[in-house]
Amino acid sequence: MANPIVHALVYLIGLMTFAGLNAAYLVWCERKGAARIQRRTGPCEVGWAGLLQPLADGLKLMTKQLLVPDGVDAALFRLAPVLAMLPGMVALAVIPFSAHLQALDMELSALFIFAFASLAMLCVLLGGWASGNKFAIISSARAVSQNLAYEIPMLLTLITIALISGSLNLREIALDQQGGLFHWNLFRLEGWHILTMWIAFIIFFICSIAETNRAPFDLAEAESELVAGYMTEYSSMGYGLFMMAEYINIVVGACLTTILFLGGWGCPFDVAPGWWWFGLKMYALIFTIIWVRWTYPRTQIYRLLNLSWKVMIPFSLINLLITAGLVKFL
Amino acid sequence: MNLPRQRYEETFVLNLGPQHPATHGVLRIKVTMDGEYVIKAEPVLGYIHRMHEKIAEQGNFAQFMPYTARMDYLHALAFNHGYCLVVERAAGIEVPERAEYIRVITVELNRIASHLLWWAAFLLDLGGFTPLLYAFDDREQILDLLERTTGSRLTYCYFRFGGVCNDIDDEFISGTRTFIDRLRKRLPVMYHSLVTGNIILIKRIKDIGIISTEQCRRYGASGPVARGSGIDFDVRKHEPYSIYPELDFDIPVYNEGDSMARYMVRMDEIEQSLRIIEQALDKLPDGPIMAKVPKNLRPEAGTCYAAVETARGSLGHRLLCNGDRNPYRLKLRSPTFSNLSLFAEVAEGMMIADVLAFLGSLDLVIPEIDR
Amino acid sequence: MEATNKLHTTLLTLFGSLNEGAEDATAQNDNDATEARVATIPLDYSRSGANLEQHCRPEQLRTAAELLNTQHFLLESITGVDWPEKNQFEVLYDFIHYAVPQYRVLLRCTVSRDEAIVPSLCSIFSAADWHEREVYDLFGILFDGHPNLIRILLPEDADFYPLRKDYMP
Amino acid sequence: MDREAIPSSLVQFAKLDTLIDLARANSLWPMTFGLACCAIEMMCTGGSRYDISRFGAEVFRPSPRQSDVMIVAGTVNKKLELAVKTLYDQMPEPKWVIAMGNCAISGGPFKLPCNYNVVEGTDLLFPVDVYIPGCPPRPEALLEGIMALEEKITGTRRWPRVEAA
Repeated sequence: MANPIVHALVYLIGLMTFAGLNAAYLVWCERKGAARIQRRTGPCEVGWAGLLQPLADGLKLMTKQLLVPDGVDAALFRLAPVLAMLPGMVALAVIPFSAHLQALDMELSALFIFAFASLAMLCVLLGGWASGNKFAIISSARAVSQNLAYEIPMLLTLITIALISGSLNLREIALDQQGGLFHWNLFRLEGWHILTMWIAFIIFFICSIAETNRAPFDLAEAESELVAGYMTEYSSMGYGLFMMAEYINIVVGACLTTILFLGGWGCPFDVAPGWWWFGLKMYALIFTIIWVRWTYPRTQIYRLLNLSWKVMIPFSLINLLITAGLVKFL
Repeated sequence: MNLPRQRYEETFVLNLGPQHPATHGVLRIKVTMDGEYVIKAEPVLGYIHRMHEKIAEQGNFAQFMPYTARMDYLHALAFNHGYCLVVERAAGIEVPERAEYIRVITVELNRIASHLLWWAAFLLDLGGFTPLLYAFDDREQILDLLERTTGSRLTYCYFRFGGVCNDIDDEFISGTRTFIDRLRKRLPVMYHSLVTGNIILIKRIKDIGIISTEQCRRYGASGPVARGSGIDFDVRKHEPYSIYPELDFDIPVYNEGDSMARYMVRMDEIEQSLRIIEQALDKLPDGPIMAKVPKNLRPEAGTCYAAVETARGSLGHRLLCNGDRNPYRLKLRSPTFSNLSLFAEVAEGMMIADVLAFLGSLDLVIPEIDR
Repeated sequence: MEATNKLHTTLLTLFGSLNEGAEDATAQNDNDATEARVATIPLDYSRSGANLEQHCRPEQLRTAAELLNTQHFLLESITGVDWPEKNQFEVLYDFIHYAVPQYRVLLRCTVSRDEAIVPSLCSIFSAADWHEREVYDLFGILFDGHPNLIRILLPEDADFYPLRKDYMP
Repeated sequence: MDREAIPSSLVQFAKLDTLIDLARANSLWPMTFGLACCAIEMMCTGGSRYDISRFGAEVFRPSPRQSDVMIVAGTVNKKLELAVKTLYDQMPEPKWVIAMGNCAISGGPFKLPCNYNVVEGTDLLFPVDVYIPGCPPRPEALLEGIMALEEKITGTRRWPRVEAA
């Protein structure tokens, strides 16, 4: 990859196909996983075991009429779904899938991802407000307060990881955890970090579920209360883009969790290349997110915010203090 | 979590319209809201008013039987039973012993199916999708059993004045027994430990939509809604009909009056219905299943009332006849009509998510309200 | 069973006082034949599903309802009936008691078909609100004192009363 | 059932049209629009025994904007008439209607001389593509209705038609 332009082009195409395929086939995994949990067969008529189902859904969504109802702020209405895709795709650029498989090696790549993550919250608000639908306004107000409340504990746990591995560059964080299971942050033995890392992992995982509006925190797109939340007025590809954005955010959340806690592309007994292990850990986490969605009912908005302000943030602050103490004195 | 009263200026009116996933039918609720809080909620009915009382006056007595099942299609057999009871009481028809037992067995099976569907729809409102599939799995077993004898899955027309139209055979009896054992094994594991013990569900329905006993009396609430607020009122015990006096079962009553209490009342009622079916199957006598009834019935003039306990409350039929072939006036007192009338008073000041949880705990079937 | 008998006797005495009050009223204007007679008829429960039938005139309705409210009865349903040949509407009120088994009181009051106005029981029993709106919706009987007497089942712009005997679409 | 030739656009993409029709037929998203008894049978079809999700029709979208097929399951009466028509108009274009149950087809058991409040058949309101008779029709009948709609969209029937024995 001598020539940077060729490097950038190859990685751009690679990441776009990775994001597109992931968004499509995570829908398939979700429907098959849900069917498995609910003791029924998922889509199995379209192609072998329903593998062409995402293709059918995507093609149908693309060829449906894109309705822009009147009394709607047309410019913002069209902009919101496109903006919603932006943070997910951009965050993929800095994620180190393996030692040499990374589009852009930036110094503060972790911070870069979280900067764009807060942009996702604005797109939901934009979509909800622009569609001029009362259900959408309630749901976007909920989405903003929810994302805001769950961004803070995420950042606090990121700082604890930065304290341990000494840098905010995802590549350094991953390199620092290489070699053996007990070098992963989750099971880090030296410096007794294992004590605080479990709490940090649980907080980070719950926040990544809440950040992407997934059940049991799917209050923004609460199907049975607010019809379809902020996506109520969006028809074909507008709704399609919002769904793709949600699934790409899940992928980014899972990648971040693997890098920060499960040692990125590190493999316990190095039998396969790095990116293979990275994929295994990521898809394991994504399966648990899907699994959680189909088992738990939805919480109320004030319990959701209480959980973050009164439980998550205090715990992550205590966690930060203990890690700082451990790093200083051990 | 009630809202201080003084903020009225920036409220907006939201229509939980005729087509809304949580209303399970076509009930429209005009909700005046201030942000997430509901200031005034007013149900609007009539979107599925199907003229049952006018139709009752057109045809003769037997021709109205299929329509009874189309009012509350979840517990259709109880509606058949109610209509049969009022006509038999007016015309003085004696129902043979075996027919009474078959009636009680099929009504109780239908009650379990109705509670299972309520449980599935209630959890669907609260955001849990998977319980629906497991409840439907059990419900399909009941529908298979009932389809064997009655011929239809949902809107039964199985009862006749003076008995039932089709006898139950041994396969139905053995099928019911295996179903009872299977559900008894599943109830503690699948329904209680997995769902009722779920912390999110408990937090979602505990202390939500508290109805006081006085409110229940003023609005005439009955069924699990009244029994959830500490009122021991079940028509099977209060005004015993058919062979319920000979069967021993007890009535679950909870005093908290919140959605959790109504939830627990219905879950305990499933177990009680299993007990009733078991005893009825043990005591099932032989004999005829139909009494001698004249072809076109002409009960003598006068008025008559009969109440039956459906899954949602006490269903009453007020029948006035003037001696000729069709009822002069048949008033259908539907339980959910009164249970829903207290919704406006209780739903003030709650948040929209709690209002829908409270609506789900009332277990509404809209065609029964609009008749 | 003794709870039922005790309640039965108290109700008989209460309605008795109601009837004397009405007797002298009918004594003055006994000329109009259509004046509803005021009577208390005990019924046999197994045949008719009610224990006590009380005929009363529209103006006594509110007092009778207050009597039943003090005894903690609950209003189960309101039924409208149209008697075109007698040119009368009849309104039946069903009351039961949560605690007393197998006991139902039926309150019947007839009103002439042209000016059909019946006092509303909304202030006493809140259940009456929707039931009265339904009887108004299907029969056209007006309930004065009702907070918002509008149609409940039919579309707002409907101009007919379906359950009247002479109505056929 | 021959397929009327509706030109999809000025320019004819024969092969692309069949591909798009196939995609549309295999991902029909119904709108949750249950009115009465047929709605319960529609929920049973979504259950695990009859499982409508095998045909890709599992996503019951609550909002009309994202649904393709409107399954009218139950009785439409005069008060609901306007609401049903607005729902139909709110659906984006390639949309179909399945009239499920006798009430949606012709008023069903409520088509009587004394009928003052029930609309006798949804085809008075908007064009209906597939009629499923029954009161309520069994879940298998709804699946057969979905397959009939797929046949109408793509012109070929996926599963052999079940001939009466």
